[in-house]
Amino acid sequence: MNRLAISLPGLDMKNPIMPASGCFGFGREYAGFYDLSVLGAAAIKAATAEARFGNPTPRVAETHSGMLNAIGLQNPGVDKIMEKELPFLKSYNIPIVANIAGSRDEDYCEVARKLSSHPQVSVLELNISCPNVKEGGIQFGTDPKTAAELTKKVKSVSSKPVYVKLSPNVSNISEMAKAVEEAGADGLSMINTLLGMRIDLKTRKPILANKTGGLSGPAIKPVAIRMIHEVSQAVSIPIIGMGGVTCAEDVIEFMLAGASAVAIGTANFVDPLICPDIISKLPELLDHMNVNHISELIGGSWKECEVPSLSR
Amino acid sequence: MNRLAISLPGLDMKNPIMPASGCFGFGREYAGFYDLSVLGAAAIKAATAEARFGNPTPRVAETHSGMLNAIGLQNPGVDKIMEKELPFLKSYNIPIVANIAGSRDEDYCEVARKLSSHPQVSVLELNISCPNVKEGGIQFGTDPKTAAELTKKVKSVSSKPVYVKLSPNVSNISEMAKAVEEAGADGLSMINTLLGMRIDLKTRKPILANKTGGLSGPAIKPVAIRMIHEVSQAVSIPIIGMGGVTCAEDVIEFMLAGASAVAIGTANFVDPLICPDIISKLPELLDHMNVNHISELIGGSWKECEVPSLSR
Amino acid sequence: MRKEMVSVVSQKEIARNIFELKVKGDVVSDMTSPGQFVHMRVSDSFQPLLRRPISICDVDLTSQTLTMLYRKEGAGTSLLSEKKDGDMIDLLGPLGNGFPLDALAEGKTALLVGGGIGVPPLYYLAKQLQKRGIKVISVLGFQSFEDAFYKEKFEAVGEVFISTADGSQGCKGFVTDVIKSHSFTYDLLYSCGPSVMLKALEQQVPSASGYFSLEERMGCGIGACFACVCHVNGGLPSDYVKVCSNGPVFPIGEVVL
Amino acid sequence: MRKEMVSVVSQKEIARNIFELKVKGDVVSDMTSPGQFVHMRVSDSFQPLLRRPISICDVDLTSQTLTMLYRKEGAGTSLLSEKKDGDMIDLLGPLGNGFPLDALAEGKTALLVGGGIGVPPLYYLAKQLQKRGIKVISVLGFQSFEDAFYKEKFEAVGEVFISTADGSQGCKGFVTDVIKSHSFTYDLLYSCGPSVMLKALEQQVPSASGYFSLEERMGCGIGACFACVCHVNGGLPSDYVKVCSNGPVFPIGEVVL
Ligand SMILES: Cc1cc2nc3c(=O)[nH]c(=O)nc-3n(C[C@H](O)[C@H](O)[C@H](O)COP(=O)(O)OP(=O)(O)OC[C@H]3O[C@@H](n4cnc5c(N)ncnc54)[C@H](O)[C@@H]3O)c2cc1C
Ligand SMILES: Cc1cc2nc3c(=O)[nH]c(=O)nc-3n(C[C@H](O)[C@H](O)[C@H](O)COP(=O)(O)OP(=O)(O)OC[C@H]3O[C@@H](n4cnc5c(N)ncnc54)[C@H](O)[C@@H]3O)c2cc1C
Ligand SMILES: Cc1cc2nc3c(=O)[nH]c(=O)nc-3n(C[C@H](O)[C@H](O)[C@H](O)COP(=O)(O)O)c2cc1C
Ligand SMILES: Cc1cc2nc3c(=O)[nH]c(=O)nc-3n(C[C@H](O)[C@H](O)[C@H](O)COP(=O)(O)O)c2cc1C
Ligand code: FES
Ligand code: FES
Repeated sequence: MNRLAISLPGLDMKNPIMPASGCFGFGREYAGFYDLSVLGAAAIKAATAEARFGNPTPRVAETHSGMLNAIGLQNPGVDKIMEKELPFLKSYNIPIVANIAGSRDEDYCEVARKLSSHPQVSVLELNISCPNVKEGGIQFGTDPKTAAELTKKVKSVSSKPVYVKLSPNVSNISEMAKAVEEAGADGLSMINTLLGMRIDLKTRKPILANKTGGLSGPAIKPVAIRMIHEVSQAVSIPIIGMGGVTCAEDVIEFMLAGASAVAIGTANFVDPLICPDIISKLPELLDHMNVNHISELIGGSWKECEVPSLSR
Repeated sequence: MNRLAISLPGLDMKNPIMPASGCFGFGREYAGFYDLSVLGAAAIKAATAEARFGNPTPRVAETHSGMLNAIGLQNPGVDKIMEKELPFLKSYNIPIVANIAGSRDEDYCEVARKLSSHPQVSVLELNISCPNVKEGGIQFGTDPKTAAELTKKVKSVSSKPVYVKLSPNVSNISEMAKAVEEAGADGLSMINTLLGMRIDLKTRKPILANKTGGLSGPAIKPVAIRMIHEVSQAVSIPIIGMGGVTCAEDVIEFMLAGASAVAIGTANFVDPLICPDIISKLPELLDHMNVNHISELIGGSWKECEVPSLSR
Repeated sequence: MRKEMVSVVSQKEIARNIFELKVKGDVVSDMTSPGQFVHMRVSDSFQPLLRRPISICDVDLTSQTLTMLYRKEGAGTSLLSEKKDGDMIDLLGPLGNGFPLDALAEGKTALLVGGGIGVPPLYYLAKQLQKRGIKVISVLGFQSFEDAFYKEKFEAVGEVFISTADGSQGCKGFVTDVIKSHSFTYDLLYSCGPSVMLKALEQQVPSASGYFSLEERMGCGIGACFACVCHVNGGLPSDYVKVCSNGPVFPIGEVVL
Repeated sequence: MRKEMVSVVSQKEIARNIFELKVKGDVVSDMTSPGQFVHMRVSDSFQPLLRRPISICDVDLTSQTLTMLYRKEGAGTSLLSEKKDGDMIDLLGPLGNGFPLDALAEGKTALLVGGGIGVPPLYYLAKQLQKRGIKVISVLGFQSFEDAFYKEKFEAVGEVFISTADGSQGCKGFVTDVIKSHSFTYDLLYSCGPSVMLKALEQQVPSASGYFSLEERMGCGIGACFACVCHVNGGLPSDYVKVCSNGPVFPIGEVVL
């Protein structure tokens, strides 16, 4: 028995760990550091209908225990991704989460149709939450109705399961989650980055050329945990959790909160070997926690003993 | 000329620095460390109509560059605060920001009426954003209409200027800000804490007895900066900025973002002398930046040169 | 109560994950009350952000040296354990109210009951009581032989009984088992340890009067943040005490454990 | 390209806020191409979170020792400056593509132009070019006498011209002033420095062919995050190169500065 195996709609994973979209490129760079076939899955960089350069530089800035990025969905466009990037990942034989973005419904649908038909793509991840693109994305991510409509449209053109990636920059995350669940989403990815900014004292201007950027890294972990804790009790589709994971203990914390799998973003930049390191540490941690199979931990913070936990 | 003096509705401050509500008690403890009269102002702990014990313990947990708290508005009630706590602060002769909280309109109004009539209270700070109290507060903080109505009611019973303290846990912070501005708010305080959670791997339950708590400290600074940057351009009432300030440079960053004064919360726990330390470092920093008066910095990140900053 | 940079004089591991840390500084001259604690920054960065509360275990007023014992557990105490001779530590203290020393007259007997990392503050207490001519009996509970410490030190100031959960040293079981099996005669009980232990004492030695030292997660450590409150026995639901500034030492029975 | 814990051999301040750091490790054996860089964690905590890119300044392959020069500026380089002999540093490298060494035949002349903290990578380059029988002329620009470093080292491998903004050493002004006032004859230009300097070179020495080494704020340092892209001259608006993995060295004129 593989104690780490997790099976989700469209994703048969030998462990719950995947690199997060945008933090892994299309895998080439990390393939120089380790054998990618150890991964549970891999989420590739957002694809848009056309090639995008993204935002001007500087695109990253550091914050306390976190970083801001405003890459702006740079990518070579969906066609080139299918031709040039996906084939590279083939030999590793891991489920691929294809992240899709756009500024209009039609763009999303075009990309969804194309990518879902690619044999290597296991599921789509609908990015309705990129905070760094002016024309679009973010309003899909903050209005439940718009998000639900988009989800429906994408579902109707996709031959693969669709996970919707939620933005944390909302008043009511459960409402968003329920709306896309009702619209047919097969799963959720959460959280994307928090909107943030840093100002340079010398220039007196925002450090990022785009002014605002997405905050990621350990700083946002408590926000992610509370949102997953809440949403996992509000919906019945599985959640791929992410936001500040840097170690095996964090993975367990996300699963106890209610995540069924865990994506690792920013930490890849800090340590390119973080994914395989975490994967190798999980069994020992399960032993230590007296857990037989990692799936037993999913939602463990609220599933049983709801009342005793309140009483302390 | 006092280069640090800032004058806001109801607040004549010799410098822009004040301890944030809930992080300074009613001043007694810090008075043991320094002469409180050096402060620009002081925000005291939230007052409610009746005495409150607050949430069960544990009430605090640490996160990367931040902390979670779920105190739950513990306080002796507005009457005791006026009788027993405010007189202590009298001799320091500093403007007092009286934070008020409640679960119903009537409670807020009662507290507002009482506190605003107290001679030592300079302004009220309407806390519509405490994430740690189930029955109330938070819905006021996420719905513009409810917030505006409450602001109107409190304004109508208050004889002192009213600052509304905004929650960052919203999709559209400018909408909230504009709603309370129209309702008559004299100023804004932002940001309150982000909702967060940590789960203990041993117990498998949330560390905080209240489960969720408010995230504060350096981790949230970029979120605060971007919200103040946005809101200060959307409204014309002044902003008391806060969220993760730990040094004089941070104060400048908040003012460049658009804050007119700056409150320091969590950092008081890390260093009880942080407020006087920062105050004493500001003049040197102004020299270094070639700034004559600190007020010149307010909104400096967007006020001039909007176009050049875009072009990089 | 002040904030001062103190310098590390020595640090060594004296039992499994138990470190003895000695620091030196003017502020130590204020540390005359056993049961008080200090609040220390363990890093210059904000990771971890909050200070760590550690009890005063022993003080040498002449050399202005403070001894602390702590268990290396999480991130904060791990960083603390890396401090080397000469390193400076940002210390706030002494904080809170210690054990009242004049509660007992000369010739009386004090029963000191410590559990695990609750033992350290009792050592300074034991020394002070003995100096005042009070007889000290110490009952110290540990998980196992490897976790036990300061037995000899306590023996120098009075009779000592050890219990270990696994029986590898002293009596097998808990401190309450030791107390039940010996019928100690004493005038006041002073105890510090995990709250399960204090609760057990309260139940199984109901007649005891004396003092408990409590622990609670802290924010400020000085009474400003209301993180560390406890309900008061027989008080209103809104009544409270703060462990950091009203405690950590309370008369037995005063607070709800 | 690998990740390795290297050990600090020595660290000293050689000019105002300029530190020379030597580290040792197996990975140094891979560092044969001047112009490449390494990406280092400066702290065990997440403060700061990201690695810091620093150029390879010199390499001793025999002793597997890497020399880096850096300017202490912000939080990261301040922490780096506190590293002591024997401390271990998590290093990723060598990264990127260095200056092509075989672009010049023996007997040819290379003009090396460095500004401030752009000077370090040129030193390893100068040594390698000289070893291949190429004549090296170095023009090094600094703010002031106090900021200048490695003049003697460069003099050991060729002719050196210094400029300082305040005239306190060498020619008063910028490197472009030195180049304009001397009419150097050279075959290729190699330069590293702030982008204002590179832009000035591009404009004021328009005929020059050669290589520029660029800087850009980085996330991953290995090509995965798209933080460090530049537009390509004459390319489509969506065309780009990554400074970290396609550069940091590019043929003059290839990328939009
Ligand atoms: C008044 C007082 C005196 C103490 N004296 C001692 C002593 O002499 N020796 C000793 O080893 N320990 C003592 N403790 C407990 C000690 O403070 C904690 O073990 C320590 O803070 C854990 O820090 P960490 O970073 O290793 O653990 P982490 O689990 O990483 O700490 C996370 C957070 O929880 C808090 N925390 C964790 N455990 C406790 C606890 N048991 N009590 C209070 N806060 C906790 C920490 O302060 C920190 O804010 C005392 C606690 C208090 C309140
Ligand atoms: C390929 C390359 C080679 C470099 N080689 C050297 C060298 O040999 N010696 C040297 O002193 N410096 C070099 N730098 C610049 C050096 O990386 C920065 O000075 C350093 O990262 C600043 O870190 P800090 O924490 O001190 O400053 P902070 O301002 O606190 O840094 C904040 C963030 O900005 C980034 N950053 C700040 N300045 C720069 C910059 N100029 N370029 C890129 N990122 C920056 C940091 O990496 C960090 O992410 C090089 C940069 C690059 C891209
Ligand atoms: C540089 C960078 C680029 C990102 N690009 C994308 C993207 O293209 N699509 C997407 O859905 N999320 C993107 N994200 C968000 C991450 O996938 C992830 O949701 C977020 O960073 C939180 O996880 P972390 O804290 O582990 O990084 C990006 C994040 C970073 C830091
Ligand atoms: C322990 C604690 C208690 C707080 N209590 C209150 C409160 O009673 N009323 C309020 O408006 N804000 C309260 N806050 C929020 C702070 O005033 C401040 O808005 C927030 O912590 C962000 O600032 P900081 O990062 O500097 O702490 C509290 C914060 C903390 C950490
Ligand atoms: S720890 Fe802040 S009041 Fe006790
Ligand atoms: S720094 Fe990540 S792609 Fe260059």
